[in-house]
Amino acid sequence: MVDLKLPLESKPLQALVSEPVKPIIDTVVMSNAVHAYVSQSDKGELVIGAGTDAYVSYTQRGSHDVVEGTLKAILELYPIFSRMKMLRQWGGIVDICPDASPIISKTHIKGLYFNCGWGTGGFKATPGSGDLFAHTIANDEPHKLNADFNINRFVSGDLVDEHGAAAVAH
Amino acid sequence: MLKFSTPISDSKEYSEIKISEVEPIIKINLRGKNRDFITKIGKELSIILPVDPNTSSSNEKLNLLWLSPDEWFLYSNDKIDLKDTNSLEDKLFNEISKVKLGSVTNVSDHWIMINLKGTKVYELLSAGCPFNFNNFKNSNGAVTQTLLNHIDVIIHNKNVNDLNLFVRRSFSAHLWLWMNDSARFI
Amino acid sequence: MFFLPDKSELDQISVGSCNGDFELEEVIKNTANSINKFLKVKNNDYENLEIISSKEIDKKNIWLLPSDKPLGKTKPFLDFQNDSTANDIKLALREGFKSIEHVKRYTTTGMATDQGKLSNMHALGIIAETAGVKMGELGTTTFRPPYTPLTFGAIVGRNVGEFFDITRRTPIHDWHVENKAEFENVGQWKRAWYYPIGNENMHEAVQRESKAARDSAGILDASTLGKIDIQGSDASEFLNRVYTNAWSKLEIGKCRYGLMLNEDGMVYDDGVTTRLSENHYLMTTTTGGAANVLSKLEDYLQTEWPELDVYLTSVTDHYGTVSICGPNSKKILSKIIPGLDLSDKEFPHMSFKNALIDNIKCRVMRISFTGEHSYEINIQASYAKSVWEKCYEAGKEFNITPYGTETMHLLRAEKGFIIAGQDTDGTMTPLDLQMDWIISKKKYDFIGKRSLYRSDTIREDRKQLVGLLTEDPKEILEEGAQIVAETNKQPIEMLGHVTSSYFSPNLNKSIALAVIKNGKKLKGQKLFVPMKNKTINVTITDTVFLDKKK
Amino acid sequence: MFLINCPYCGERDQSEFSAGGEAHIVRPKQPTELSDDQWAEFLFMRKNIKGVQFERWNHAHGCRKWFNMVRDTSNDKIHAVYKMGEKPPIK
Repeated sequence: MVDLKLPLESKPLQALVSEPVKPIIDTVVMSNAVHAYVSQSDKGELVIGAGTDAYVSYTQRGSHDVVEGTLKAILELYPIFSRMKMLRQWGGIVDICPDASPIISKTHIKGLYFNCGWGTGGFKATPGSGDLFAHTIANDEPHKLNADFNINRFVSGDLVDEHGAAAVAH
Repeated sequence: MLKFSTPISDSKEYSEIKISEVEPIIKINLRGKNRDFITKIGKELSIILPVDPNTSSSNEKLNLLWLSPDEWFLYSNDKIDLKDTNSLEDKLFNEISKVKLGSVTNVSDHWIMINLKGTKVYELLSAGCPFNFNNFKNSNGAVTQTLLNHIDVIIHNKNVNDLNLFVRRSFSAHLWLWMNDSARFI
Repeated sequence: MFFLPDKSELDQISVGSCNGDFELEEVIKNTANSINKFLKVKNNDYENLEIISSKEIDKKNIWLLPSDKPLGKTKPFLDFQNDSTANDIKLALREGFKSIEHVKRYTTTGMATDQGKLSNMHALGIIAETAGVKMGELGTTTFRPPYTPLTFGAIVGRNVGEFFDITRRTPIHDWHVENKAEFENVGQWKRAWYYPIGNENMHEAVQRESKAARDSAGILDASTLGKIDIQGSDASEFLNRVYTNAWSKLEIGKCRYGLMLNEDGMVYDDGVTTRLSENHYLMTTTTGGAANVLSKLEDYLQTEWPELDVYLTSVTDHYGTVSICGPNSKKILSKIIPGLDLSDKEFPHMSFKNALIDNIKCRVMRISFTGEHSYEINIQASYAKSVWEKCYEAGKEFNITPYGTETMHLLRAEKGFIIAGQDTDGTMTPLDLQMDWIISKKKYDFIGKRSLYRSDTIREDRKQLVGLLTEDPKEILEEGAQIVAETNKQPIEMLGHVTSSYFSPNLNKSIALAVIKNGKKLKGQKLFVPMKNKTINVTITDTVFLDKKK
Repeated sequence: MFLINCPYCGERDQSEFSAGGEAHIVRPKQPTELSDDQWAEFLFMRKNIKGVQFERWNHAHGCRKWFNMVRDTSNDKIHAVYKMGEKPPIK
C-alpha cells in the first residue's frame, strides 16, 4: 500500500509451563550460561522460556529439539525439577530484526510510525517503549532514547547489535 | 622418538555389544567434480568411486565412502605404518591436487575410528541418533553421516552388526564416555 | 453434538468416534469407506459385512443437570481441579466476556492439568445454551501438546550432568590436567586458562606467566584454532573475495593476517592464512568461529560462486598446535629441529617451513599473537602431546612457562591486537577498529565491501576502538563498564564501554581496550568510568601499549 | 519438527539441517553500482511469507550441501525440495 518493506522475520519463540506446584521461586531466574529462564506464575505453574526456531514459521508450535534444549538447561540449573511435568508447550510468533533490536521510529511517510521487531524482548520493555513511541508520535521526532532505533539504520548501517543481550537465542 | 597417543585407546565389552577404538589407520578426504577425477581415483586406488548416495566400495585394503556429490572419504582396513600414509597421501596429492583435478587432504588424525560389533549396536545408536537405521541395517556397505548425541559422525556398515564409526578427534573422548554410559542400559 | 477434525494438512484420516461415528455399525461402515477413499482402492474385506449390533437410543447432551433448586444454591462443578462451576461461566457471560478464550481465562475453566479434557465441552454447552448460540459458532480454545503431561526428566533423558554439554579436548589436554591447569570453556572446548603454582590465584599466575613469555619463553596450546585446508585453481581468487585484503600476490611459503566481514560490513572473524603451494592454502579461524566460518564459506562456494574451482576441508582436529613465544623461542626450536635455518633471512616473520621432528612431518609457522618472536608447530594430533613435552624439556633451561588463555589475552592486549567477538560485536567495521590498512583499495569487491560505504558506516564519529589508561595505574577497569564524559548531568550520556581490561606486569600498570564514540579523535581526552562506589578517571590512548615500533 | 528430503541423501530428521532463510536472493554482481537503499534491500528485506515460501536449507550434519525448499510456513508442510541452481518445481 505504501511500498515500505520492513526488515523483519517471524519465528516461533517457544515457551512451556509445568504442572502447578506450591510457591518455590519468587523471581525470574535467567541464565546466560545455560540459556533458559524460569519463573513461577500465580497459579503455581513454572513458566519456562526457550529459544526461537531458526526458520520462519507461523505454526505456533515449533520444533521439539528446542524444548529438549531448554529443559536440559533448566535441569542443569535445578536438578530437583526432573520429576516436574510439562503441561503445555507452544510457540509465540515473534518478529525479529536482523540486529535483534526493535524499531521505534517514524517513517518517510507522514503520520506512519512503527513500533515492532521486539523479538524475544517485548513484554519487559512494553511500558518504556510505549512511552517513547507516544513521544515520537506526539512530536513527530524520536525521543533521545529511541533515536538509535530508527528504521533507517538498516539502510545507513548504524546497527544496534543486541544478539548477545538476551538469555535466549535470537 | 615422538610418542603416538590417541584419546581413547580402549576397548569395552558389554552383553551383545563390543566397542573399540581402532588406530592408527589412513584417512584421506577426497574432493572433485569431473569425470577425470573419478577415473583417476579409480585407477590410483583400484576401487570404483561410489557415486550413489550413502554407499561405499571397498577392496582388501581400502574403503571409499560417499560423503556428498563431490566428496569422498578413504580409509584403510588395517593399522598402518605412518610412512604408508605419507606415501599414499603424497601420491594422490600429486596425481589429483597438483594437476587441478580436485583436492586431497590427509585427515588421519582429524577422525577417530570406533568399531562397534554385536547384535545390539543399533540399539546403542538409536539412543542418540535422529537417523532411521531400518534400511541401513541390512545393506552392507551403506554409509550415513548423522548426529550421535549431538556430535557429527560418519557410520559405515561394514558387515552385519559390524560398524565403523568416525568421530572428530576432539569430540571422541566425550562420545566414548557417552557410548559406554549408553551401553550400560542395553 | 461433536467437533469433527477439520481437513488435515497431512496424509491422515480420522475414523471411529474421532470422526463422529458412535454406533458400531456406523463405525465399521464409514471406516471402510474412508479407507477405500484414502488408499484409492475399490473395495476391501470390511465391506458388505452384515453388522448386527444393538443401538443406543435416546442419546442426549446434558451440559448442566437440571435441579429443583435455583442455580445460585447449587454447586454444579465443571472443572474439578480449578473448582470452577457453571455459575462462574454464567457470571462471566453477565460480565460481558463473550469469546471462549476470555471465558476460559476469567473462570480458569480448562486451565488445569487436564487442559479441559473434563470440562471444556460442558463449558461450551452451557455458554451456548445461555447465550442462545450454536456450539459450533463459539469455537474452541487451543489445545497444546503434550496430550498427557510428561516429566522434564523423560524429555531430557541422559543429557544431564557430564552429558549436559559436549566437551571438546585438545590432543595436549592430558598434559594440562597433569600439570594442574585451571580450564576455561571456550565454546565447547576445554582450554587451559592458567597454570597456578602452589596457592597462586589467577591474577598471580597470569602475572608470572605473561612476564615469562615476554622475558624468556612461554608455551601455549593453540590447537583449538579452526583450520581449513583450501585447494583448487581459484583458491587465491576465493581468498580475495572472502577477506578484506589482497591475496593474489602472497608468495608461496608466506603467511598473512586476514579479516573477514559479514555482508553488512561488520567484523565476523579473523586469522592467519598460509600459502602452502600455488593452489593450496591453510586458513586459520578463531576458536569459536571455526564451524560457522566453514559453513559460511561453503555457502558462498555452493550458491554464489559455483564457478570457482575451490575445495574446503576442515582439518581443525587433524593438527595439534604448539606455540612457543618469547626471546628464547628461537633457541628452543633449534634444539627441537636442529636442521632448520631459523635466520631472519631464511625464516622471516610471517612465513612457514615444512620440517620433520623425529621423522614426523610438521609445519612450522613464524607468526605471533603476542608481539614476541614466536613459532607455531603444527603436527598431526597423535604426536602433538609428545612435541609439547619435547619443547617443554628443551625449554627448561630458559624457564619455559606454560601459559593459558588468560595470559594470551593479556599479551595480545598489550600489543593492541583484537579478539573478534570480544572487542567487536555486530556493529564494528574494520574502520571502527582503526584497521583501515587491511582494506584493499584495489579490489573491486569482497564480502561486506559495499556496506562499508553507507551513510552511517563512513561517519567519522562512530564508536571506535581505543586504548584506555587509568589515572591510578593500579586500578583495573571492569570489562563492560560504561564510559562517560560528564558525571554530574542526568541522565548521563554513555559514550562507550570497556571491551578488554588487564593489569600488565610488563608495563606495571593497568591497560584496557574500549569502544568510544568518536574515540579516534579524542586521543588524550580525560573521561570517566562511573562504578557503584566510585568514579574512575581514565585517559584515551593508542591501542598499542607495548613497543609501538615493533 | 519435520522430516526433510535432502535432494542428495534422502529423508532425514530436521535436526540434521540448518535453515538459511529466503531463497533466490542473488548477491548483486556489482554492489558498487547500488544505492544504499538497494543494498539494504539485498541485505535485510525479506518477504516473511505466511504461506508457501521458497527458502534455503543446508544438510549441515550430513552431506553439507545447500539446497532449496518450498515450505508452507503456516503449517510446516514441505511441498518440494530442489538443488541449488535448479528452477523451482512449483510456482
